[in-house]
Amino acid sequence: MSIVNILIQSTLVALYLFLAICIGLLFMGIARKVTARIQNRVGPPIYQNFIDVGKLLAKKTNIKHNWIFDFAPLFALAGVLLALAYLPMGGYKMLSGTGDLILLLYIIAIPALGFALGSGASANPNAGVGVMRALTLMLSYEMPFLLVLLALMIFYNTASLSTLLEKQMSFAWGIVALPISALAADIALQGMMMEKPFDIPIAPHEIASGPLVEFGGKYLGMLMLYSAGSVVLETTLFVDLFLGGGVVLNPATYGVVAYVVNYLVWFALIFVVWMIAVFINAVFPRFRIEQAFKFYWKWPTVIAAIGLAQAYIMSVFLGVIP
Amino acid sequence: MKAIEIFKELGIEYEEMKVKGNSTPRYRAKVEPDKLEEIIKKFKTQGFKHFVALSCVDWIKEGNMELIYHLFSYDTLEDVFLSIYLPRDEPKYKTLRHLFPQIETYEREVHEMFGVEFEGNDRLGEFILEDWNDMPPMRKDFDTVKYVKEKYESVPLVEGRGDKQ
Amino acid sequence: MTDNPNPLPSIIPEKDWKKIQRMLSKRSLWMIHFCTGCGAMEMPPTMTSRYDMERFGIIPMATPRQADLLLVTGYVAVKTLKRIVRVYEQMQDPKYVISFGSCPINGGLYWDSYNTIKRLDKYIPVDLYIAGCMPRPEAIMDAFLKLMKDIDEGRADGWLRYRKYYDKYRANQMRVFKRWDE
Amino acid sequence: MMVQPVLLIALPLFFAFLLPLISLWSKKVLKYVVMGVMAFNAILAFIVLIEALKAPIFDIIAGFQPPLGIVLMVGPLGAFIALVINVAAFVISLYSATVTKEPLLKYYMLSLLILMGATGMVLTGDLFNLFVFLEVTSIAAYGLASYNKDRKGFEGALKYVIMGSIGSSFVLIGIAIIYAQLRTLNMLDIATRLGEMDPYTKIVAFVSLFLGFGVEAEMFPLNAWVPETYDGAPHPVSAMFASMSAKSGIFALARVIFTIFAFSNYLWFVVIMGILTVFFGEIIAYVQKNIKRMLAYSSIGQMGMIIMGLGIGTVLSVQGAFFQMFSHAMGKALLFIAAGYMIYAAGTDRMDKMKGIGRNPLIGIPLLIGILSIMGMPPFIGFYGKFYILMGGFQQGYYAIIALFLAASIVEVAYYARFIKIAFEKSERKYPAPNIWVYAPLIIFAIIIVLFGIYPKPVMDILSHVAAFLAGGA
Amino acid sequence: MEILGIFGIFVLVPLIGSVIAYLFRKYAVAVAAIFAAVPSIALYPFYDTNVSRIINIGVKLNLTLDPTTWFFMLMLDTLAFSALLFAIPYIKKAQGNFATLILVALAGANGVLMARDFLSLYIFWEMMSWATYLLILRKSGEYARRYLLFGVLSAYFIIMGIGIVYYYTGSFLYSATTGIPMSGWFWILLFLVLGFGVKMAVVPLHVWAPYAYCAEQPFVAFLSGGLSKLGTFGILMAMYSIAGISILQGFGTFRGVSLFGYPFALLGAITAFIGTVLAIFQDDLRKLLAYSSIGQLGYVMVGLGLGTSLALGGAIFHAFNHAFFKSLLFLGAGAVIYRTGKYKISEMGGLGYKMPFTFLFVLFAIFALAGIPITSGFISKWMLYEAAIAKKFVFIAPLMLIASVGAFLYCFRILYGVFLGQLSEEHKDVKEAPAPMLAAMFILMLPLVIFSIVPGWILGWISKILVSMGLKPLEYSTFAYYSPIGNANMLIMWIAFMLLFMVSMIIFMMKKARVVDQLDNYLAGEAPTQVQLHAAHNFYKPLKDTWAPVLKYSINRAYEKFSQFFVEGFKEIRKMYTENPQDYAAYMGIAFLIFVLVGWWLL
Repeated sequence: MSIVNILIQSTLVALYLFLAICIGLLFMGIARKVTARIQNRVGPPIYQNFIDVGKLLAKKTNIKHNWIFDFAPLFALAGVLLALAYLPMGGYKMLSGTGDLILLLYIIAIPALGFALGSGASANPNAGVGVMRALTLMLSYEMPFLLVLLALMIFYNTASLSTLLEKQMSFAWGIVALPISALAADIALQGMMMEKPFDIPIAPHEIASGPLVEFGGKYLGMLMLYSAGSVVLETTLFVDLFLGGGVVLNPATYGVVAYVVNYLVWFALIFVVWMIAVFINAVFPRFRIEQAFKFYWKWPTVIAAIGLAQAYIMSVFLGVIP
Repeated sequence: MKAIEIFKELGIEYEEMKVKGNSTPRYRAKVEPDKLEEIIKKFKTQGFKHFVALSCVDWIKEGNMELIYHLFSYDTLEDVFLSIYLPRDEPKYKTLRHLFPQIETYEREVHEMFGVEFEGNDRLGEFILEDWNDMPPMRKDFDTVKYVKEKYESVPLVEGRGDKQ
Repeated sequence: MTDNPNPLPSIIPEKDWKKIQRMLSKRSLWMIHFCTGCGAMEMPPTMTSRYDMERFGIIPMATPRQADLLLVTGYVAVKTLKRIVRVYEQMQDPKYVISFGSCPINGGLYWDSYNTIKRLDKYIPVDLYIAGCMPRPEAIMDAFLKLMKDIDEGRADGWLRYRKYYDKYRANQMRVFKRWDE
Repeated sequence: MMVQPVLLIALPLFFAFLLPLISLWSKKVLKYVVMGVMAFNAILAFIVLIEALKAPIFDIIAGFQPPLGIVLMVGPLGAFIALVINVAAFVISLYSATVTKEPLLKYYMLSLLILMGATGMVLTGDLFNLFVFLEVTSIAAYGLASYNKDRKGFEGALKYVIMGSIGSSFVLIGIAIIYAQLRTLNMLDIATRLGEMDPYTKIVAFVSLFLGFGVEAEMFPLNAWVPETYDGAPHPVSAMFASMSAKSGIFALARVIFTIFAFSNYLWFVVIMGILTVFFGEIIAYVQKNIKRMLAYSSIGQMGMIIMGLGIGTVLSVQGAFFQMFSHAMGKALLFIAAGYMIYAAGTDRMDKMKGIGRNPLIGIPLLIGILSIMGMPPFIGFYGKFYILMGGFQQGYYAIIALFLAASIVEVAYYARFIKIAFEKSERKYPAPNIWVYAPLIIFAIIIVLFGIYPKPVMDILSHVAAFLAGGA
Repeated sequence: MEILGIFGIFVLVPLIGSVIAYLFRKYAVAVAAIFAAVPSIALYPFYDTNVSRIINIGVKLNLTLDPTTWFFMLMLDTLAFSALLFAIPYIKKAQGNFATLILVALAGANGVLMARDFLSLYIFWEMMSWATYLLILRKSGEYARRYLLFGVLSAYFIIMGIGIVYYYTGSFLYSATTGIPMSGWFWILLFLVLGFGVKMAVVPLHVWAPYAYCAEQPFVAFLSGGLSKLGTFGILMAMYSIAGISILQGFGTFRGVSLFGYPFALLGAITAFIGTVLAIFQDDLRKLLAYSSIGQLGYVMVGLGLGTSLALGGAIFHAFNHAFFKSLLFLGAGAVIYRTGKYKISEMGGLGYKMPFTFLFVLFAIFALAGIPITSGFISKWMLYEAAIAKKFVFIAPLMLIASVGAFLYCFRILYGVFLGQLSEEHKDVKEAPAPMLAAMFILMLPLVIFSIVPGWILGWISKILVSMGLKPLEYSTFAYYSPIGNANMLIMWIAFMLLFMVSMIIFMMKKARVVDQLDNYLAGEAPTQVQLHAAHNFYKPLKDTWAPVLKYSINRAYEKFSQFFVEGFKEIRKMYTENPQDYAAYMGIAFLIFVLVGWWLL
């Protein structure tokens, strides 16, 4: 890898990451607009989130509790960007060649843990309760999600995302091969993105927006960038696993044009996945944390288990090797 | 048991109050302070289980405070007002919270607003009015307008945009 | 409360940067409504479909740290004033205050009550008063637009005044409270 | 310098009857005389052991040739057990200095006699002589057991008298049968001419001898006297029983099994008796409340293990059995002495009333070493015996029995750990400090346990002669 | 020290040290630390050697030092040294016997690692277990008693295993195990693995761990970090060095994994799940760490069970990581207990502000435990997952994955309950832990950092072990490691993380922030009075309510009922001794009769 090549690659990665954050903010704006239209009201312009982030970062005074409090924004943003770097967007495999799905699973945990640390250090009881709910929710939606990942890994017999994309290109999209797992994954996605029925940890009415209670100004601005990044992260994860990562034209044959086309297809796909989540979010009340836990460990786990069984049977007994 | 029979049994002269549009019968009786506890106990056993309110009236001209204990019976749907009169300058009476627990809250309020002392009720301190350092406000001799002028109007305005308009 | 200078690099000239900042905070006012008195009832209509204040980027936030617009809706009792001051101080600059109704202006219905303060302005800097014994949503929407214009023209500097005359405000407050830390 | 083994027996006998004269001269010097005699006897035993290692010594008393005369046949193992008994006796005699009950003269005479009897049983080569020394030991033991003259003492002694005399009578029957058939009483002689006996009467003779010495060796159906006797006897006496009379009994049993009736198809029955002894000993020890009874039942369990080791019959397991005799003598004597001090210090012999008695390091450390050695923990001597017996068991394929034994020893660990918990609990109760006569023997025993635990080579060399013993030798 | 060679350095030096340390009354622990340092330093010249020596102390002990022993000894000795270093200020009374017993335990542990015949293995195993028993006894007799019962149970399982080997081969040597039939091998391996499994606290036999880990924290760090690895070493030697792959495969294979190993892998996965779930609900800091230790050892058990080179490598690496991050956690907990004297998590709070270094060390240990990629904890977990998924095990993999997510929960409970949240009034003046404690913790943190950046070194050591056991070496380069279904490069990840961290640092540094006191907090306008606002009390209550029907059952109570049943039986048997001499005489008569009849029947 000559130095020049590295430079090009790194600038491309920087560009993709910046675009990802912008798309994330755009998507949050669209979500607010769509929710407003569902509630038959005008709703803010879709670039509203950019203004919000701008305002927050431009705040005159910022409140901080102690040096551990700074962990939250730093780890959150760095972690989500690192996770995005490992996710192929629109077929462009950034770092996913050098790391696989399990590494990604644990990198996604870095921002969550850093954020939990920061809010814990804010010494506010609401924050503590909020983080407890966030972790309980994580335990609940991880159960079906891990079974789904397992099904994919067993069926495609690989754990690295880049080869997974190629296999989906050559054989069949994940959603075609394992539809049941895709369904379970989508339900789990709702919990991962903390969209309404599952936005228990950041409930504004019960625990004054949970972990975010003491974050204001630049802290909240960076955490909004983090949540924008995580929106793109989770939707791209679903698209990469089940919808072939938006790879329509083979980049080897069409070169740069393929990358652009794949990018647009990828954008459309994550938009669709995001809209499903937003529609559910607009119409659902909020669960209690026990209900969420019971819910996730009952039906989605059963569905995911069936998907896993299907993957297991297909790959071991029927010998379907993608 | 009907309120009238209880009154006859205890030998208290009572007065029926006619209130337009209110169909449930209401009785009022003036009672000696030291006999009040017995009477309330009697009423309580005879069906008047619901203690509605304890209110206080400041008769500044006659120079006494009137404490009205308002009971209600679900069996006979009747209201009974038992009132006692205390001297106005330093009104003092014993607590009845052992009969009904909620009496304690009413006594605290009456103490804060009218300055009536209730021995035996240990929670008589600051209740609703935070940072209050004047005489109990509901007494008739408390002049609110003078108090307002002296406490709130006297606070100076802070210069800056506020005083231009 | 020292006034920390703006450490941004000077590529953007100072004046333009202030303009951008005002524009940003104008277009995304996050409000924390403190339901003190009877005015809180007017907030749901302004949020929901008929008037929809979210059009202007105004959404209700749960904690003062995240908010920069404090709505004092209705009469302010002495007890409530202590909470309002505490919430106001926990908000981060630049912050604005809108007070609803006639009671915070001159005591209104409770002009002679021993318990309510008569003029909110003496205790915390108010950027905008909305008269009326509970203004209707149209008046509130108009107030929001008026506040946004004030912010744009730099007139809504309540938070600067609070910081400049902090000791005067605190003295006024202590005349009403007996002690502060409780 | 050729030391006559008979001196080992003669010396205590001589001094036993000299003591009344010395007591006329002055009462206080008695205990030092006894200690001196026992020390000298231990040194003698050591010298005899050195010579016995080279070749078994035959010492004909008063000129009569075998098969008629009394002959002392001292093999390496016999000398080793004699040394163990004498060392234990000497150290316990230090502890007997704390006995203050009045007729001390009688106490010291009986302790010398029991030493003489036990050493005699171990060294003799003649069956009748063995019976005589068994009687001497038993009678001295009866006297010592009832020395306290209180209800528990008499009850224990009574039971011991009944069981002991029945046992001795069985031994007498056995000897009579053998003498009737073979006209000789010398063990080597019997071993060679066993073929001439009629098989059925041989069984009867073996069973009666086996049962007779079984009583002394605390075997399962015959050890009912052990708990009461040990409980009733004064503390140094129960230590003596555990280390001296039990050892001589088990050695006699070993001699009966291997030298006199060396036939192997009966051995598995001995193993079953051994495992039953272990099983009942450990289990009943768990439910005991009184410390001396618990130690007594635990000693039954250990003896059962030795019987099992003998019963298994391979070279390894018999080596283990002999090593276990050595470690049990040391360990159990230590524990009984410690128990004696605890009962004296706490005023009662119920274990749950002795909270925190072990916190004083002088008592605590030796107690811990003793218990760990009895449990069979490695760097202490208790381990090697137990390990070899188990490996011998596996060699013969007794899986189930070994598993049962391991289960029983888990129970043993359970009740010792419970005792340690009580002994080392924090409690504000103050206990009187032990005097020199208490912690000196404890420390000596602890040193022996640790020393031979870390470097068991000398004991291993002695035990390498077991093969000869098994073939009917000394 | 050529006279006794490896036996002298690694076993005699600690033993002699334990006696000498006892003489220095007050400075015993410091002296013991020096003696513990000798073996860990003397270890380096023995890298990649195969020295062996036979010592005859009456019984022959043959000891060798090969790469496997070297690897485990490196782990154990550094742990012992840092535990003792930590203990210097921690142990205030009776330092003498603490130092002695730790050194005896260390000598025993080194002996077990070097032993190449069953007799010396058993001797050192028992030495180590009674020394541990006495160390726990310093804290509480009841906990020690439960530990000893299970310690003895494990010892007797091992004796059964040794016995069967002896029955077939007649010798104790590891190498002399030829000609044992498969049925024999099954029982030998079953008993040995169960025996060593007790020390690794596999689920049905884990009941002693939560009690034993309530002893003094520096010792517990050595016990849970170091001595539980002896169990791992034992199973590793039993299954792969004594028996060897061919015999394991001889039991029949299920997709390349021996049928003997698979049930243990499943048991390990169940242990991981149960250990983690129980750890989430503990309020006592030590019990929480105990159950989490059981959970993490479950992972190691899975790796040992599966037996492929990746799984075994993962297991050994995870044992290494677990040794360091678990003892680091226990030392951190010890520092907190030393300063505040409290054990319950809900009673502490906000100590992170007052004890920043302890907080950083515990935080790093938590990252390693949770498996966050910036620590080496991730690599070992990654290898175990890849091994399980590559072999398509549909029951083991989900249990392990969910257990690792569960690990996040109790990790945060420790962090939030102890170090973050409200600092209560009484802990206002808590000072940072003293210097030796911080030094000890730093030593333990080093390997976790170094091997996360350069995993190649340690993967090299582990490959050497695997090759010596007859397995394929691992595929690795200095910065990356590969598996049949995926790979991971640590260097690229570290660089990417650093760059992105700088990006967020730039955004962060735009504006300065004003530090605010912890009581200047949004509590709906109320002034935060001194009432305990620490939200760590009964932290996972909703989760506990949902798990309540399952949590009702406790293995611990099952054991107690089981033993109570036996004690009743003992009381019945006791009635046999009827205190009545006539019965005893009757017994003798009956005995005589039976003996004679059996004798005649035998003829």
